[in-house]
Amino acid sequence: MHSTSRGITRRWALGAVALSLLTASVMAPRAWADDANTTGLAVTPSEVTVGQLHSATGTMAISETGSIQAERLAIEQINAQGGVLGRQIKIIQEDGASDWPTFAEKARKLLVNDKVATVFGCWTSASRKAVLPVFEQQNGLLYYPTFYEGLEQSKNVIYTGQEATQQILASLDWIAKTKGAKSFYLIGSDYIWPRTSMKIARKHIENVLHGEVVGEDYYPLGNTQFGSLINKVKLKKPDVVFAAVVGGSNVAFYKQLKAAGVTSAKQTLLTLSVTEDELLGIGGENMAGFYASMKYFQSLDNPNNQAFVAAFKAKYGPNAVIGDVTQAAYLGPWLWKAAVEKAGSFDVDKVVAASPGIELKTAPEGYVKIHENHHLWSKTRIGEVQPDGQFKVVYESDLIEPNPFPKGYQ
Amino acid sequence: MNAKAVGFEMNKPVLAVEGLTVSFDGFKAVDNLNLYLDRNEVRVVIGPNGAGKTTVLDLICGKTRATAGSIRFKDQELTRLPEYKIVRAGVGRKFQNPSIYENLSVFENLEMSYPGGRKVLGALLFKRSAAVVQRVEQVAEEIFLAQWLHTEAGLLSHGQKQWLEIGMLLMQDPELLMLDEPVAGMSVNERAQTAELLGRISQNRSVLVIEHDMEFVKSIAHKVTVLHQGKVLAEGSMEAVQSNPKVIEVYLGH
Amino acid sequence: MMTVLDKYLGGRQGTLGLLVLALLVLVVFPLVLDAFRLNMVGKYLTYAFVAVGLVLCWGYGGILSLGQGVFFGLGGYCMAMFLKLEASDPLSTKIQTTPGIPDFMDWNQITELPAMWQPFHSFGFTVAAVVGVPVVLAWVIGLALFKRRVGDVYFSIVTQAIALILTVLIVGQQGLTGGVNGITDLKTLLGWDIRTDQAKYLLYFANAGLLLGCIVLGKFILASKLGRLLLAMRDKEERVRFSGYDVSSFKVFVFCLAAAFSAIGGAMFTLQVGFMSPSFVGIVPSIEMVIFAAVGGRLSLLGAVYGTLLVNFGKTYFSESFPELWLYLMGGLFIVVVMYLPNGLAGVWAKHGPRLWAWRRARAAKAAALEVQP
Amino acid sequence: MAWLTEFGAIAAMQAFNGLSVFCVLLLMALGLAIIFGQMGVINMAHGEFLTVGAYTTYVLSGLTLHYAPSLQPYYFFLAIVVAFVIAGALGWLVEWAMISRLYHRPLDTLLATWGLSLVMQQALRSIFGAREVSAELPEWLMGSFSLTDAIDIPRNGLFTVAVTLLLTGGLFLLLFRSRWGLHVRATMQNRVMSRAVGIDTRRVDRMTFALGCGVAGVAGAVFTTIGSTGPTAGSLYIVDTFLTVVFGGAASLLGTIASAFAIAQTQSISEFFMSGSMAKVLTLSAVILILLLRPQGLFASKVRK
Repeated sequence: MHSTSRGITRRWALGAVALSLLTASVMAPRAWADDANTTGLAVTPSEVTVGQLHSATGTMAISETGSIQAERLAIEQINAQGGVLGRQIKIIQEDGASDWPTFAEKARKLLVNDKVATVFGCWTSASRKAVLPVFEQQNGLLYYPTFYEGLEQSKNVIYTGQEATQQILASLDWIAKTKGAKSFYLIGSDYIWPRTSMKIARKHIENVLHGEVVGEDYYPLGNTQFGSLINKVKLKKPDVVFAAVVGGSNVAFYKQLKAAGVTSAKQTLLTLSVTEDELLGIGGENMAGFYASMKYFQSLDNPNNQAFVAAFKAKYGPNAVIGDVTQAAYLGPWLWKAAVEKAGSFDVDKVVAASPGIELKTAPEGYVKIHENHHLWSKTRIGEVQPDGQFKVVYESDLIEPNPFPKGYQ
Repeated sequence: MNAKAVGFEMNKPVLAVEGLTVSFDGFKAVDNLNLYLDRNEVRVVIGPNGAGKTTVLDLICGKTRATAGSIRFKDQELTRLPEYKIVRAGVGRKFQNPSIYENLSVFENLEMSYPGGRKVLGALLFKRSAAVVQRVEQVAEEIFLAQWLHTEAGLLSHGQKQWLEIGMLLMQDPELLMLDEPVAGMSVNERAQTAELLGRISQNRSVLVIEHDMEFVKSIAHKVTVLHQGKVLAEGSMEAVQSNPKVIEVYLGH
Repeated sequence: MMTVLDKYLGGRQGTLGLLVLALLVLVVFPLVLDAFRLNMVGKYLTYAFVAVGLVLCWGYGGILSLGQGVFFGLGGYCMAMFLKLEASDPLSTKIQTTPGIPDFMDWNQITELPAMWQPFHSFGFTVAAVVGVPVVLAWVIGLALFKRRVGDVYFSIVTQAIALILTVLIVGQQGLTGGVNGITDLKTLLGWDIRTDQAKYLLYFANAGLLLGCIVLGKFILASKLGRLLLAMRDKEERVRFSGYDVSSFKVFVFCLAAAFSAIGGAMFTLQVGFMSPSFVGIVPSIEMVIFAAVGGRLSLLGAVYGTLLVNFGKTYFSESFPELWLYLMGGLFIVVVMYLPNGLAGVWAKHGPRLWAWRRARAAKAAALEVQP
Repeated sequence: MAWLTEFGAIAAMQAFNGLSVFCVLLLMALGLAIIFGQMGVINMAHGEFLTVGAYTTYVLSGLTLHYAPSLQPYYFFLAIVVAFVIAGALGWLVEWAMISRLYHRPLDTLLATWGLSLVMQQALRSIFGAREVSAELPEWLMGSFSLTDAIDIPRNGLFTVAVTLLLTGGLFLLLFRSRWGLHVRATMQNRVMSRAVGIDTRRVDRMTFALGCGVAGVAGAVFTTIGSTGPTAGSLYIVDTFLTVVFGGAASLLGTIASAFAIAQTQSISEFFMSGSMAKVLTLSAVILILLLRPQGLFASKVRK
């Protein structure tokens, strides 16, 4: 009898525990729902879950690694300062594996299954285009770090990199003014970003600068033979070669330029696609004296940047380099934090509503501000390639308004 | 089956090979060859190794394309026809090594050679009708394999495989049957059976045989053609050929 | 009825296998998986169309095409073009310079819908094109290569090159095709929103049903004389030719059939995933799809489906948990399957499956015998 | 007149460009032509052997810079030899572990080596990281010779041409003038007979495969002068390489040379008149079209069956 009653008690106790656990797990999201989270996001009193969606494997892993690292660094720093609305940020990292449908699938998983408060991610335009419908349909929030072609503006995306006109117009003006450039040769890898960028460049050159485009060429992604192109450049003798070649092609392009005797002593070249990351593969000595147009260079001389570079190297080793996109990715978590705190809530609609006008005075690139159109006000800088793989900043524009749908350039 | 041949001129050769030449990178494997085969004739082609015997069969059935010359079969030029059309015109070819479907049963092997359902749609809708079964059993009887119908072909003896391949040709009822070394690897008994089989099947068709075994050749041949270096060295009855000094020279001189 | 089933579905065991698969994809998966995972499985099943086609043309026909992605992609693109036109009505594209054309065309300064796109306003035409365009291409390739007896290896390499060319072409003509990004942001099918969970459920079942249909069709073909001819051709092509068959026409047929299956898979992919991009046309996806068929068993239509599911589940799981190890595993799996398990999972099952059955039956019998004893 | 000289200069440089594209294509295809042509084996991991050669050069450049900076101008010759040895040794291993078990199943070799290429790519990524690297090139390999004011001939191009000539010549000597070459050719023509006359055909196979991989390694080393080195760099070349070999007629080394020349010139010239992407499509389409019309390739010997 005694033993039986004990058995029953134990069974009861077990049952009660199980039941309470079940209730807890079912009720959990709602139990903690407060003003900071009315939409069932993965937010507890002590923790908020965010997603990170980049390619850790595949061909794009080379480029996206820097973004992954920068976002992690920013989140770590935010957590060390006490988190967001008193909550520590927890990251769920997913691998897009350089494959667009995987990006869409993982985005859906993060939003639907993990109910993350926001996502930091994507790199290529193609991956962004693939996840965009998912974010719009599920009403998620994405911070996208890469400079890109523009022609897009979504309620659910904050673009922390430059859109094409920001990157292109000021730098063309500068090169026309300082180098007296009148003729341009446009070269790009064959996909939407270079093509759109070159289209904008051509309109600006022809309509505003009253210069001439003497050649425009696109090569397949991954192409490694640029001999004919270089000969065409030699034939046309443009004042400026304006280049947006990406990936493995980049390295081949600049090595072969140098081998053919097309160096900065003979030819002015301005590129949209070489950051410190790419220089590591190309080798600074192969590109010395050429110009790149970016909003950020690792060598920027300001206290924000010095602290950022130091922290980045402390975490990822002294040889780590920081390119434009890496810095833009670093801004993402900070911009989100500021918007959440302004809204007093993690709810996507409230964060989105609070975003325009958010300023970041501590950004490594200096000062940024979110525009109504979800892009950032930022400066354009021209860097001259140094043999050691860094850039010397030779020009800095004023703060430029983002204009993703430029009239007259489409 | 003889009825089919009635309207045909009996004195005209079924197969007329004229000026046939094929060269591989300058080497003439068959050189200006002429060969005429009569209706219901059993012709044996002999010759030393490399004389071009197999190549002649290859040329007739379309496996190899001629450099020059003509092959006329019942007034139809074969040199430009694709292989399957040559087969459908009535030429059957057995290869030196028995070429059968080892994984299929004897029945299925024969069925595959049944001249029906030869086009894509036909094959898709092909039905094993009573007529097919009857024809398969009839041929199996003829080639001594009636008891083996449901045996996997790969399990047959070498000689039986040779018979099976002949049976597969018989399924199509060809008017010209070409056999490359049909008794190779056969026991004495099997050879005798094969000779008898050839005698039977040649009653309503012409047969062209390549063979080395002289005893066997004697037992079946109506006429013998001796090839040497791609050319006809001699032609005639077995006795005449055997006593031809040129033939003796070629066979024994080496 | 029963005899028909037995004849065309591979006897009792074949019918049972098909039923088990049907049960799995039509009942078990929808019950066990949430909408998100089910949609993922639906995506994998679209690849299974390609794998099933490969079993027919590679396993049975001996033709290894390394360009099946081309047909998958073409089918998918045809469907995507229709959906994109529907999504690009003048109202929802009013911010464009030229409203009423797909957004990427507007970005590429195209001001008028290209002629190539015009017929894709019609759903009937689209459905016909989904299967028709890839089949015509396969027919041309097949006719040119098989009539001239291009060998196995050459065929593989030529198809690979075609996959490469088509990718370069699609990427290069971005005003027409959307370039690298592909055709994205597809919304409705004949006014029916394909992005809702409910739509995804329905599409999943449509997809699974079509796949089962393709398998049944495949089984029917393999059970016919044509199936035996394919095997015979693979092993003794000369003999078949000299039995009066036009070997090339059979090869062309089976290659076109595989292309048609792939194309249906591609169209279903577009519907379920909501976009199409050139990354499915290239060499890598084409070879990966061969892996699916190889792992499942190149001679088993059902195995191809299991192989596809297994490799993709593995890919999802390992690439999430051990991204570093994933390529080692994938590569290793391929080497092991090709070298030691040429008949894939189906081969393993055929070898050990019956023994497992026998063992269990023996145990049951033994247990029964024990019970009978007093 | 000035216009004419300039035109001449560009034509000369363009001709040289065609030559160097030809050499690059030939370098890639040589190793494959040996393996495919002589053994009938499809090595889809060929590109990765090329990458191995490139990384070997990268490592050696780092080592020289670190331990013997004075030798930096000359390390590249050593790098070519070491790349050959390492890629060759790796090829030897692969033949032993994998290929030798798959003869008579050419399509399966194709699939298994594809798996191998995935494994090798990931291994390279694990060792060297996903980022592209660049070997420190000696000064004499960079820049160009100025023949006239207008004509610059790239040194790395000249170097590529030189290596290609030497390598091709060496291979011809090896295959057509040496006893070993005789064994290779004999084995290819008739395996059974070769074994009967005392040729160790397994050894010949293994050495042939190793030689092909070694040549790929040399190509990889040379490519560090013109392109990038990353884990997936080799896979960029693989299809072009296969097309070159098939287009030439698989069994003929001479055919490979002719087809590399034809493809390179088509590509180089068409690139001059149109966008690179379209030139690529045009070239590949032309190759496919000709292959459809003449599937045996440019040079195919008629063999009596």
